[in-house]
Amino acid sequence: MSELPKVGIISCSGEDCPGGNISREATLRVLHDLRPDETVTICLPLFLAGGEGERGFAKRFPTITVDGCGKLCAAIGTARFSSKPTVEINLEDYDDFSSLKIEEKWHIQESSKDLVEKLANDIVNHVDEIRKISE
Amino acid sequence: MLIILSTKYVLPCAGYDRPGGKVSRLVVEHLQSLDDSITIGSIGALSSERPGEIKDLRSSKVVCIDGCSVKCASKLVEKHSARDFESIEVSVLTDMQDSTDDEKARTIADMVLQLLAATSTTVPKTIDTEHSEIDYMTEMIDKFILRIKKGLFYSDNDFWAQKEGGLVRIGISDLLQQMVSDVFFVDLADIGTHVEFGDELGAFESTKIAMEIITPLSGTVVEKNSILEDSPEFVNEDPYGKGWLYVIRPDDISELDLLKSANEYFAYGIEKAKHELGKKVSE
Amino acid sequence: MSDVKKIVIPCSGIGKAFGTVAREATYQLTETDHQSEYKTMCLPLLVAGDQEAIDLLKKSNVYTIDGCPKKCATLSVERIGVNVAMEVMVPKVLAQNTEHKPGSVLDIGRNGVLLAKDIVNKILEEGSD
Amino acid sequence: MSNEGGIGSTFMSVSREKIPWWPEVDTDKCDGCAGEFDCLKFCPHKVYRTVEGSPPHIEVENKFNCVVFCRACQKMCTKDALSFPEKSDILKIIKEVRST
Repeated sequence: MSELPKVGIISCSGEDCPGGNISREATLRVLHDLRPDETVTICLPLFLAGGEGERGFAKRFPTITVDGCGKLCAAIGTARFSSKPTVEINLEDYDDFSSLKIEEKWHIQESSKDLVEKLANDIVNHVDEIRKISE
Repeated sequence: MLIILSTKYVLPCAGYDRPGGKVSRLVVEHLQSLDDSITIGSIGALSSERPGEIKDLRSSKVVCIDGCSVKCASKLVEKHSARDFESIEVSVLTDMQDSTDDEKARTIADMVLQLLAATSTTVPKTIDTEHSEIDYMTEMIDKFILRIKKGLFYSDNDFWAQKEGGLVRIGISDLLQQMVSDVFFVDLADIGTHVEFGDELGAFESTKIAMEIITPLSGTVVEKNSILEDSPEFVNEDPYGKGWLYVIRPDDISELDLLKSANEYFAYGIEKAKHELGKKVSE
Repeated sequence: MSDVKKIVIPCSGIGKAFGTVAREATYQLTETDHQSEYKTMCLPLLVAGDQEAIDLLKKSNVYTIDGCPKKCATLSVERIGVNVAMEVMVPKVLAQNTEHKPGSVLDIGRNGVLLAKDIVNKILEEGSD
Repeated sequence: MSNEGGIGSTFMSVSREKIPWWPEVDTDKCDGCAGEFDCLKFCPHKVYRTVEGSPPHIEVENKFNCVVFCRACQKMCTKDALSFPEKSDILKIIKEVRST
């Protein structure tokens, strides 16, 4: 069990836009498949509602927020209730964000699979970078 | 539920080598004249972990006054309490550049009083059930807070047993309830059932696993917590309280010596939690 | 049927399968057969205090679907001064039919979709004003 | 010594290898539940593994990973192919080891 700090990943759970679903899918990919032992799931609604464990963690460990749209609820919420996220990712910065179709909102479509992969890999790079700095 | 933390605890920076430290100490003098119910924390006592100091910190609304950007007070509080707290950094309040130390101190004292009054009315800081910190041993493992209640016996199957006169009340430990996650179904055995140590005594099911209740001692069931049948979540919310399972008339109460004490279980539980908690069930 | 809008807010927590089930139920209500009647809204947006979202909520019947006893959806809605017309707790619905136990948060599976359907039926039956 | 179960862990302060607690599989009865392997899917401690054949069946791979006194997998088995030692015998052994 490496002693390097784990990284908390806080994804926006937006229901009303495709971005929310994509950031959620990419985050799950990182949490469960790509970096299961190095990352910790932080559930945004519980974090905002006052989860003591979640907030305590976010204060003491590095965090990455993944926002599905420009409103940046995950980034703002994290900064407000614990400390500024180490890395803030906004899906709108990805050029194929604008081409997302409305039905992506609920189920990942074939066309956006590579965007999910791209986002997941970016998150992984950040995770590895953060853990390397604190070596 | 809204957590009403009655006592107020203010921890001033103790720096003597910088102006911020001096102002912090002035603030405290003003505070004491304005509201004598405030407990003034001591950085020395907290860093040497004086039990009384830790207890006050964890059971109060907390405001730190950091003299400068090093933020010793806030960092120390973060180290000793998982609860949320407010902090004011003297050196950041640039708009009071030209006022005297005393004027700065008065303004900050008012800010502290507002924060102390405000914290109970604004968004409740934590929604987890309130536990007075005295009868629990707690440990943070990643985002999980492990709470081991003192004065109980614990089995290696993670069930607790509590002596109540000649009877013994049993339930599941906080470690087990966090490992199994949300329990949505509890099936309790009937009153009068007799079991040997380690036998099954009913079962429960959660999103992650269906599990048997493994009795931590031999005896006969004299009481069962039937509210769990329609409120199984009590097992997660309050494993040592509302979520109790059975009361047993023990065949031989000395069997409890086979179990771990709270301290032994605390060490055992932390080790086990590091492997088990946060394990991602992704299949 | 009054023209008051019906808004469904799932907790959509990412930590547990029930969060995904709550999302699936919201999808079934707002995107398939009941599209005209039910809408949804981002929960985090609400908590961030987006005034437009709060005003809309105040004029609607709000249905919350919570994945676990922490009840974040219900708590967050009540905290901005809106009372909830109907609260659904996913584990309680599952307790009535343990067959429909969902898979994992990654893939709730056929049973998870059926559980979401149970939630939808519960809202349609008991929720109609 | 890790307490995650398995080699090197302890149970009631007795090292796990000294406690003869693990499931026995009756290979005549076990048919791998037509490839579903319910018990294997159910047990989070990787006690079982599958064995090819017709019909396929399961066998115990890591017997010391099995949690002492836990028989939850037995209830999953529709063919009643899993059996465990008597709990009272196991308790006797634990008590003896603890008293020496």
